[in-house]
Amino acid sequence: MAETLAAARYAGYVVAGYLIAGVGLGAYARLLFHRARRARARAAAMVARRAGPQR
Amino acid sequence: MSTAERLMSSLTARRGERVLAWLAVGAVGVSAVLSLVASPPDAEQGGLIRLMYVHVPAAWVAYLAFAVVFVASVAYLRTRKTRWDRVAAASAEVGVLFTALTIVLGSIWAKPVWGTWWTWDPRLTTTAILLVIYVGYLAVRRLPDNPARRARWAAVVGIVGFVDVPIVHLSVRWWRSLHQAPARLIGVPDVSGSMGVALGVGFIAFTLVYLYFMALRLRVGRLEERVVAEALSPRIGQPAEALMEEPARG
Amino acid sequence: MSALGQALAIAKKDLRIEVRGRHVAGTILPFAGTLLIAFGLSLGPGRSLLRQTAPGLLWLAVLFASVLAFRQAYQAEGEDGAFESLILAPIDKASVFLGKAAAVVVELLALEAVVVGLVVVLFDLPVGHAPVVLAGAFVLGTIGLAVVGSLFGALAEMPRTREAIFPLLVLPLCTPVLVAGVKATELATTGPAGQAGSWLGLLLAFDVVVTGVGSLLFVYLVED
Amino acid sequence: MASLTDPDALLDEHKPDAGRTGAAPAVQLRAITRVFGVAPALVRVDLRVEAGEVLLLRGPNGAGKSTLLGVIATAISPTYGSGTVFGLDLVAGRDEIRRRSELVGHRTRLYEDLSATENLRFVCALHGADERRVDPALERVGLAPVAGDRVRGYSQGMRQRVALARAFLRSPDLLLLDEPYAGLDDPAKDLVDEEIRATRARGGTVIVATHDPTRGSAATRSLYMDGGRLLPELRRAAR
Repeated sequence: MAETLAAARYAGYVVAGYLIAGVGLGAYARLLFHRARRARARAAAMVARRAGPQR
Repeated sequence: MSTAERLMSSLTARRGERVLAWLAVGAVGVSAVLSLVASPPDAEQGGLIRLMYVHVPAAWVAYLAFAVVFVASVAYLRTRKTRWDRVAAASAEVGVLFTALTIVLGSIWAKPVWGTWWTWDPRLTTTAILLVIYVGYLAVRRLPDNPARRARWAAVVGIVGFVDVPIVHLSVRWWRSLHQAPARLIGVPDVSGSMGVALGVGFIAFTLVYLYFMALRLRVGRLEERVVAEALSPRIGQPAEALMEEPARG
Repeated sequence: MSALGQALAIAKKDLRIEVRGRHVAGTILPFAGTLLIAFGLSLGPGRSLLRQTAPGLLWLAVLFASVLAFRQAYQAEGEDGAFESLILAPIDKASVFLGKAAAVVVELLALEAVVVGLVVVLFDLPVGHAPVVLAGAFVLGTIGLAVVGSLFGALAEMPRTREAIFPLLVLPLCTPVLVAGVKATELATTGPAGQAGSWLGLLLAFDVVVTGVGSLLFVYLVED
Repeated sequence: MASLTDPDALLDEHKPDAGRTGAAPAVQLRAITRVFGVAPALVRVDLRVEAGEVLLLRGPNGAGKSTLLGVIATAISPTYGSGTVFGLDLVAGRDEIRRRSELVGHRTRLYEDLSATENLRFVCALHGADERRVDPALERVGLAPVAGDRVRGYSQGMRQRVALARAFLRSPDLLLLDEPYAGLDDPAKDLVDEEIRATRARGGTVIVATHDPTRGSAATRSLYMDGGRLLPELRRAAR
């Protein structure tokens, strides 16, 4: 009995660990995509604004 | 140096990035299955051992990332090519992420085994100090100084920080062992059989994730530099592309 | 003038400014004193606890004092832009690094002499036990703090917000000095002094590595 | 060199009248650009100054005069473009350039807690000059009586005199003066002109950035700067 009880409590830690790893890595990936999109949009905006003489 | 640069540019080309993405996802999937299901519980710790399959590879990637920062920093100071500065910046950021992850996983693992979140285990303590050092590195990178100077300062911190790590580790290990008998390192049993496979795949998976993040972050770095170049180009009459390339050997 | 000569000239200049302006004696030493008293108050009057933690508290006070000493040393450079003269002088920038570090070592050792006296009084630390080992720990430890501080001191000279980065960078890098310093001090005062050898060795290794790397890299930090 | 320098550099409009060949030009800048953040302080500046010239730089505040002098003095590194002083590359040869040039700017770069004499003795230690020349230098700028007092108590004018004494002490081949007359009384302004003449007499070169209309008579040539660009003498707006 004690064995399964301990195993159950341990499972909580394992799940927590994997969840944090997954969420952490996923959040960072999303952040990078967001930064990439924002930078591309700002660069495009500048080029558009200057579309006249330079190009 | 040029072969490294060729490798890097293939890695960060869009096609390379997508391939890396699939490889990373695939490897993580396999590693998850192996770690959670296909490997046996440890005699002593039971299921808790499964935390090792993420904690140890994360630590490996953290140290790998900071080794890359070190190499890229030295390369930048020698060649002044901004691409090396971008690699250092990307690897430091990814490194800090994995270092934080390593510490969190380490304390989650310590709580059930030792009853406290923090056991001042030499490796984990060194990793915590490493985290603070490279948070300092990222802070230096945000100094709104001129890019060439900021890159040089970051390179110096990247080099000194990395050189400092072995000494930090040594001092913490001695400091820790003088107190009590060196506690078994967070219950890492001798790994064999399918546990070894799970751990091995974990290493591969996390390294691929690191490479994928590097590819992404390098692209972000170039795009964000592009924004500055676009803002600058009308004012000094140079096309943005030219500004992105090599500024004078400042 | 050899690089060593230039480093000495810079160290002498810094020490003259310190004697003239008495920044360390006037502000940093009192700060260390209040810090120690605050430590004493926070850890309760229990003599045995205080004696046990005394080495740690002593080195924490020294660590913070070294941060302030470097901020002062480099701000004296920045006040009227004098740092630019050092950069525009045709000298090996490593001598600026070594010269400023040497000056702060002298200042800190003077401060430490007083602070140790204070700790003996406040926390009843038996310093007579192995004075040579104790002195060794402080000299080697102070050199370590000084070379790290001097290397990144150029940051402390930056205006306004960027100053806060200096302690964030310097303190983690100095962990080995804190750990080895405290351990060596502990052994030199209450424990078997013979065991302090390994800690002193670690301090020496730290000093050699950082001084070497610092001399090579300092130029990259100060050139525009 | 950086890919930005135009190989077919347009005919250098600022070249003085022909005939002055011989030694390498004191200063030769090619498409020097310097950016702070996204604000360009210098934009593709081309400049050639022959040895022995006294060049006057005029222009409004923020035109980039100080940045240009800073780049020539190797205190500021260019973001794009390249240049030489005494024929030495701005970056690679900076130690030798620094040995033979002196920048006197608005910030006098002195140690507040040291006296004028101590400051100049330290300059001698750095530059390997003879310390016996400190006292005559301070006498020359009229600071002998206060030479022992701390610089902290000096007025801006007195500090700039110490900076002039430092220039005299170092007797550089290239003297760069950034608003040297600002905040000075007439006798002190004469000292600046004297220093310019002395440098020129030695065959040295001087570049002076100033607003002071009454000064700069010793100049052999003058240029106008605005918005980080060096405007050719011809099209300079009538002042």
